[in-house]
Amino acid sequence: MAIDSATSLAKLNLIAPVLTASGCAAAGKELDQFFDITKIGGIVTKSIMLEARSGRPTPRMAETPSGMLNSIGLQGPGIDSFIEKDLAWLHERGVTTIVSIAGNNIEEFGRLASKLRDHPAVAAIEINISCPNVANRGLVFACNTESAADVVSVVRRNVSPGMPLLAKLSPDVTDIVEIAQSVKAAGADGVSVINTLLGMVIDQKTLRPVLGGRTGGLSGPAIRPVALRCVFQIHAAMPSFPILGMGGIRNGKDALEFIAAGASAISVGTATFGDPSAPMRIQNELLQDIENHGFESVSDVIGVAHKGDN
Amino acid sequence: MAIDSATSLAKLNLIAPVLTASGCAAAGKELDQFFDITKIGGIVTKSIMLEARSGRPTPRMAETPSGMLNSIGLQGPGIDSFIEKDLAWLHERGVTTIVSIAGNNIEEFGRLASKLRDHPAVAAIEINISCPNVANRGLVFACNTESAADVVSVVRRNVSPGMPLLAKLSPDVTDIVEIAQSVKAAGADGVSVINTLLGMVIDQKTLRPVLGGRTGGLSGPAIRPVALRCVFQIHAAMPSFPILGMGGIRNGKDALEFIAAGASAISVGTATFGDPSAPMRIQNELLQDIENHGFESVSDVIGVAHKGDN
Amino acid sequence: MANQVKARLISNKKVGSYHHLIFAGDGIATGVRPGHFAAVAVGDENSPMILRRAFSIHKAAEITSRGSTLELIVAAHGPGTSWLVAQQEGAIIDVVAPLGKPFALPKTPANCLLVAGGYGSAPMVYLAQELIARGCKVDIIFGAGTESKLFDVLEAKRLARYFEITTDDGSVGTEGRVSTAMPAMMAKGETEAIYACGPMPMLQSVADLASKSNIISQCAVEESMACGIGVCMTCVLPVIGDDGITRMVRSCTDGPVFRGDKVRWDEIGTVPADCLGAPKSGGH
Amino acid sequence: MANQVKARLISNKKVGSYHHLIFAGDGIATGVRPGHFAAVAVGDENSPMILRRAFSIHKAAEITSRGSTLELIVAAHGPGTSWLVAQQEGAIIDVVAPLGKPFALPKTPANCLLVAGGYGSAPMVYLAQELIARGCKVDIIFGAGTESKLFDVLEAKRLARYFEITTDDGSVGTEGRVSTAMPAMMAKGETEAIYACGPMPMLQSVADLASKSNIISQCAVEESMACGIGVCMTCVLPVIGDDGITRMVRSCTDGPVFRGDKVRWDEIGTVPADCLGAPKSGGH
Ligand SMILES: Cc1cc2nc3c(=O)[nH]c(=O)nc-3n(C[C@H](O)[C@H](O)[C@H](O)COP(=O)(O)OP(=O)(O)OC[C@H]3O[C@@H](n4cnc5c(N)ncnc54)[C@H](O)[C@@H]3O)c2cc1C
Ligand SMILES: Cc1cc2nc3c(=O)[nH]c(=O)nc-3n(C[C@H](O)[C@H](O)[C@H](O)COP(=O)(O)OP(=O)(O)OC[C@H]3O[C@@H](n4cnc5c(N)ncnc54)[C@H](O)[C@@H]3O)c2cc1C
Ligand SMILES: Cc1cc2nc3c(=O)[nH]c(=O)nc-3n(C[C@H](O)[C@H](O)[C@H](O)COP(=O)(O)O)c2cc1C
Ligand SMILES: Cc1cc2nc3c(=O)[nH]c(=O)nc-3n(C[C@H](O)[C@H](O)[C@H](O)COP(=O)(O)O)c2cc1C
Ligand code: FES
Ligand code: FES
Repeated sequence: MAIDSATSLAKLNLIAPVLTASGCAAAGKELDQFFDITKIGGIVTKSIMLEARSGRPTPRMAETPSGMLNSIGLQGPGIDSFIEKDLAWLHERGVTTIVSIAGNNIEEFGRLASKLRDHPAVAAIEINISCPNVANRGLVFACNTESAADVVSVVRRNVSPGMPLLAKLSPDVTDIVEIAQSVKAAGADGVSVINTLLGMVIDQKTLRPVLGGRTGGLSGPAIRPVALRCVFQIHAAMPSFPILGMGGIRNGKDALEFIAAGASAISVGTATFGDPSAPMRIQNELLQDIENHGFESVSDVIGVAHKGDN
Repeated sequence: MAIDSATSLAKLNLIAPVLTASGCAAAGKELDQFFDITKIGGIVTKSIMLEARSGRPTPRMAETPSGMLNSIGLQGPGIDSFIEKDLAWLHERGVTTIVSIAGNNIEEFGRLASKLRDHPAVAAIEINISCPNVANRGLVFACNTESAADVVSVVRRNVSPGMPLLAKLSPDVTDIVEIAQSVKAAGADGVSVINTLLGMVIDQKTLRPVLGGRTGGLSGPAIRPVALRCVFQIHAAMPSFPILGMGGIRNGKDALEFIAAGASAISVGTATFGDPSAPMRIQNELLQDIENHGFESVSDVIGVAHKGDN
Repeated sequence: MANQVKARLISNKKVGSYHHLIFAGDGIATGVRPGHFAAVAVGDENSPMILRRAFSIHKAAEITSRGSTLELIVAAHGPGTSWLVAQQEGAIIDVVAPLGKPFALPKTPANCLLVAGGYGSAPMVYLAQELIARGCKVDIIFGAGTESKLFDVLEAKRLARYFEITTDDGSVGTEGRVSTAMPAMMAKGETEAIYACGPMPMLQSVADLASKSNIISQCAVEESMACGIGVCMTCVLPVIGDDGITRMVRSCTDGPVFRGDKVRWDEIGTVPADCLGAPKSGGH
Repeated sequence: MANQVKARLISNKKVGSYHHLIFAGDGIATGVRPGHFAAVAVGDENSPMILRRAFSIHKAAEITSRGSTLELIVAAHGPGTSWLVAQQEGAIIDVVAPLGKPFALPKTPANCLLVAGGYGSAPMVYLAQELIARGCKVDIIFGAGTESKLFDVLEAKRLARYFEITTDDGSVGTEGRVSTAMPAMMAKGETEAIYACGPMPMLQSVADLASKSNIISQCAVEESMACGIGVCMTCVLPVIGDDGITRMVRSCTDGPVFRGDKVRWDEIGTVPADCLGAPKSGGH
C-alpha cells in the first residue's frame, strides 16, 4: 500500500485502522490461524467481567435478514483467568490489545480497571457500558448520562492517566450525542460506536421468543445505516473526539463510509463469523479504496463526509 | 378461510388484521389496481400536514442491506386538498381508512384533528409523532413523554370521544414503554409501533451522505427484530393496550410473529414497494398460517408469545 | 392499469454492453405504449434487495408464439442489475408493467426527432414505429460514451429518414454529444417534435435546444425509484404545472415522460424556493 | 488449524432426501479426521444470510485426479441449505475446514458400535474405515424417520460386521428408534466403544445406554453455531470437565464430539445452577 495506514484513537496509536469488535474475536487466538493478527490495527477482546460467568441459556443466536441476534450474556472466565491466560498470550504474540471490560455495578468496573492498571499488554481499555444482554432489571449504564459517566469516572480513577479509555455506546438511546458528551466529560478519550440494537425473533413453531434470553442484540449489515448515523452525529457535535466506528461493516467500502463519517478506526464484528479472515480482508480493501480515492493517508479521510457542513 | 379474521384496535373494528403503513400506500388508489383494497383491514394514509408541503430534495432513498432509507420529508397536498380528493375517493370506495396526521407544532395537530372531526370516512386517526425526517431542530415529539402526551391530548380534545386514536411511536428512544404509557394516559386508544429508525448512507464516490436530507428513516426486514422487540415490550407492560405492529413485515410468517408478540393488527410498509400486492398476499398468508397453527381466530393469537411469562 | 406477472425469462442475450431480456407471461404486454417502463423484482423472496428495478420497455407483443412478451435492455450497473443479467433462460421473475405515462404522440403527422443516450435508445425503435404508423417522419440521433454502449443502431437506421451517431470517444459516428449533432439535424429534418431518453444532463441539453427553437420536447427522465407505482414519493422532481406552479412531481406516475420545457432541470436535486409547499425561511 | 478455501463444487447429486456435494480446492482436505466439520458460506457477498452453515465432513481426500476434495451430505432445511443444494456444479463456494475436534479413536483394537440418525450417518463410513484400519471391529446402526432419510447404507453394510437399520415408520429395517436396536447389538457385538452422530434426543439415549453399560460413548452434537471457529460463544452446552465442574463449553472448538457421559443432556438449553459462573439467585 502506498498510503499511510496509521491512525490514532487519542493516546492510542494504531498501525492500521481495522480492529476486531468485542465479543466477535474472543481473545484473538482462534483468528490467528486465518490471518496474522499482528497485522491489523488490533484486537478488542470479549468483554470480561470480574468473576467467571456462564452466560445465558441456548439458543443464543438467530439469523435475521442481513443480521443476527445474539444473547450470549457475557460468558467468560473472569478477569484473573483472562489476564493469566488470554492477555499473556496476546502479549507474547505482540498484538495491540484493547481490553473490553464489563461490570455488574460501578464498583466492579473500578476493580476491573485496577486489575489492568499498568499491565504492559493493555494498549487501551474499552468500557462496555452498553451490553443489552445483562439482565440488570433492564438498566443499561449507557442509556443514561449519569450512570455512563459514573462508570467512566471510576475506571479513569483506577488506571494511570496515560491509559486510553474508550466508552462503548449503545444506539438504544434517545440522544447518543448527549451520552458521548457525558462520557467525554467523565474522562473517556474516545467512544466505540455502536453496540448492538435490542431485538427479538419469535419461533414459527412454538410462537415463543427464539432466544433463551428472549431479547438479544442485533448486529450485522442490517444495522449499518443506524451505526453510521450515530458516528456522523457524534463527529458533527464533537469533531475532535475520537470514534472507533462499528456496526455491520462487511467490506472495505463499508469501512470507508465510517471513516468518512468521522471514525478514526473501525471494528469488524459479525462479519468475522461469515468470513474468519474478514478483519484482514477489510483492512486491505479499505486501504486500497482510500488510495483509489487519491488520499495519502487514513487520517486524511476521517470526517470528510462533513466537509462544507457548518 | 375457516378462521375468524376480524380483529379490533380499541374502538376500531377491522374485518382483517392487515393494513397498509403510512407513507407506503399513498391514499390507496394506486394499490387498488393490484388488489381490492376493501378486502384488507384498511388503508393508513400518508401522514398529512396542515399545508401543502414539498418534502425534501432528492435523492430521497437508498437501498441498504435488507432495508432502505427514505427522506421524503412528509411531502403532501395539505389537509384540505386531502379531504376533498383523497378522503372522498376512499369514502366512495368504501375503504376502512385510518388517517395519519403530522403537525409542525402541537397547535397544528389540534387543527388537523378538528378538520377530521366527525368526517364519516375516518375510521381512526393515527397520530404521527415520530417522523424523524421533519427538521424541527432535531426535536421529535415521540422522543419525549411530555411532548408525545401533549400532541395526543390536543388531538383527543379536538375529536369526538368515539374516534379511535393511535399514536405512532419512534423506536429511537431509550424507553419506548414509557412513551407508550404517556400517550395512553393522554388519551390514545392504542399505539402504532414502529416508525423508521434514523440512519445514514454515505456515497462511495462523493463520500458525502447519499440522501438529500442527509439522514433518513430505515425500514424493511432489516429492522424487524427491533420492531418485534418494541411490540413485545409494550404488550408485556400493558397487555390490554392495543398495538398496530409494523416494521419489516414481508410475509405471513413475519406478520404472525408480530401478532404473537402482542399486536392486534399489523401494517405492511416497505414490502409494498417490492411487491405491490404485498398487503393482500401477506393477509392471505397470515390467515392461512394462523389456521395451520390450529387457532380459530386472529384474536386467539394476540400475545401468545407471552404465555407463561409473569 | 399495471399488471403484476410472474414472467418467464425466455431469452437473455448480450448485446454490446447490455443484455437484451425477453420475458413471457400472461398480460405482460397489455396496454404497453412506447415510453412506459417495467419494474422488476431482483433476487428471491429473501433478497436483501427489497426494491424493484425500473427499465424502459423496449418492445411488447400481446400475441407471439410464446404468449405475451415484454423486452428490456439492461445495463449491469450495481448488484440488482448484475443479478438480473446473470439470470438463466427459464427463470421466473416478477415483473410489473406497464408503468408511468408513455410518450405523447402528435395528433397529426409531424417531423419528429428522436434523441437517445446509452440505453436510452431502448424504447426508441418502438416509438419510431408508432410515429411512422401515424404518418410522421422520424429522424434519429443516438449518442453513447463508446460504441459498445450504442443499442439498436441497425433498426434505428432502417426506420429513420436521417440517422446520426455521436460517441464521447469518437469510436463510431461523430465525436461529441448528441447536442452537438442536434442543430444541424433539426434544420435538415425541419423538426416539429423532439423525443428524448437518456441521462439527465443529456435531457436537459435536449430540452434547452428544443425550447430555443420553440419545439415541444418529450423527455423520459430517470430518477431513483423505490416503488415505481406512485405510493412512496421518492422519485420526484420539480415540474411546472399548467397553472404555472412548480410542484415536486412523481416521475413514476406523472412521468417518466415530461415536457422538456416544464421540468426545472437546473433544480433537480433541490426543492426550488417557489415550489408548492417549499420550506419557508426558518420553516420546517 | 483450519483452512479457508474458495472451493469449486465439482459434484452435486441428490441421494434420497439429501444432496451429496463434492468440493475441490487447495488444502481443503488437509488435516481432516472423522468427526471434523466444515463451515460453508451461503449466498453471494451481499447475501442476507450472513452466517456459515456447518456440516459433518463425509469424506476428504488430499490427492485425487481433481486435486484435494471434501464431501458433504446436505439436507435442505431452511434458506441456507436450500441455496446450497441448488448450486450448480462449477460454483465457487467458500469453505472453512476442518473445524472442531474429531472422534477420539481407541488406542488398541476394540469392538466399536457406530450409531447414526438421519444425516448423522454422513461421517460414519469414514469413521468406520479408520477404525477398521486400526484393527477394530465395527458394528453399525443407522436410524431415520423414513427410508429416504437413510444415507450410505450400502457402504455401511459392506464395512460393518453387524449392521441394522431402524426407521420411525418402518419403511425399511426395524420400526422404531436406534435405541431399540442398541441393546441387542451391544450384546451381540460385545461393544467396547460407541460412536454416535444425530439429533440431540438420539444422542442422549445413546449416551444413557452406553453409561448404563459402562461403555464410553463419543457423541457428535449439533448446536446452532454463528461462527464455527470458537469466537462467538453461541454454540455452548453444559459439559462436565475432568475436574468435575460443569462449564458452558463451545461445541465448535471443544466439540462437536463429546464424551456422552460428560454432557448434561437434560440441561441443554439451560444453564445448570451448579455450572461455573451460573447466575446466583437474585444475581445477573
Ligand atoms: C424510468 C426508468 C427507466 C430506466 N430504464 C433503464 C433501461 O432501460 N435500462 C437500464 O439498464 N437501466 C434503466 N434504468 C436504470 C435502472 O433502473 C438502474 O440502473 C437500476 O435500478 C440500478 O439497480 P442496481 O441494483 O444495479 O444498482 P444500485 O445502485 O445498487 O441500486 C440501488 C437502488 O437504487 C436504485 N437506482 C440506482 N440507480 C438508479 C437509476 N439510474 N434509476 C432508478 N433507480 C436507480 C435502484 O432501483 C435500487 O433501489 C431506468 C430507470 C428508470 C427510473
Ligand atoms: C457440527 C454440525 C454438523 C452438522 N452436519 C450436518 C450435515 O452433515 N448435514 C446436514 O444437512 N446438516 C448438518 N448440520 C445442520 C446444518 O448446519 C443446518 O441444517 C443448517 O445450518 C441450517 O441452515 P438453513 O439456512 O437451512 O436453516 P435456518 O434454520 O434458516 O438457519 C438459520 C441459522 O440457524 C443455524 N442453524 C439452524 N439449524 C441448525 C442446526 N441444526 N445446527 C446448527 N446450526 C443451525 C444456521 O447455521 C443459520 O445460522 C450440522 C450442524 C452442526 C452444528
Ligand atoms: C456474538 C456477539 C457477541 C458480542 N459481545 C460483545 C461484548 O462482549 N462486548 C461488547 O462491547 N460488544 C459485544 N458485541 C457487540 C459487537 O462488539 C459490535 O459492537 C456489534 O456487534 C456491532 O458490530 P457488527 O455489526 O460488526 O457485529 C457482540 C456482538 C456479537 C454479535
Ligand atoms: C417511503 C416511506 C415513507 C413513509 N412515510 C411515513 C409517514 O408519512 N408517516 C408515518 O407515520 N410513517 C411513515 N413511514 C414509516 C412506515 O409507515 C413504517 O412505520 C416503517 O416504514 C416501518 O415499516 P416497514 O418496514 O414495513 O416499512 C414511511 C416509510 C417509508 C419507507
Ligand atoms: S417511485 Fe414511489 S412514488 Fe415514484
Ligand atoms: S459457533 Fe462461535 S464459538 Fe462456537
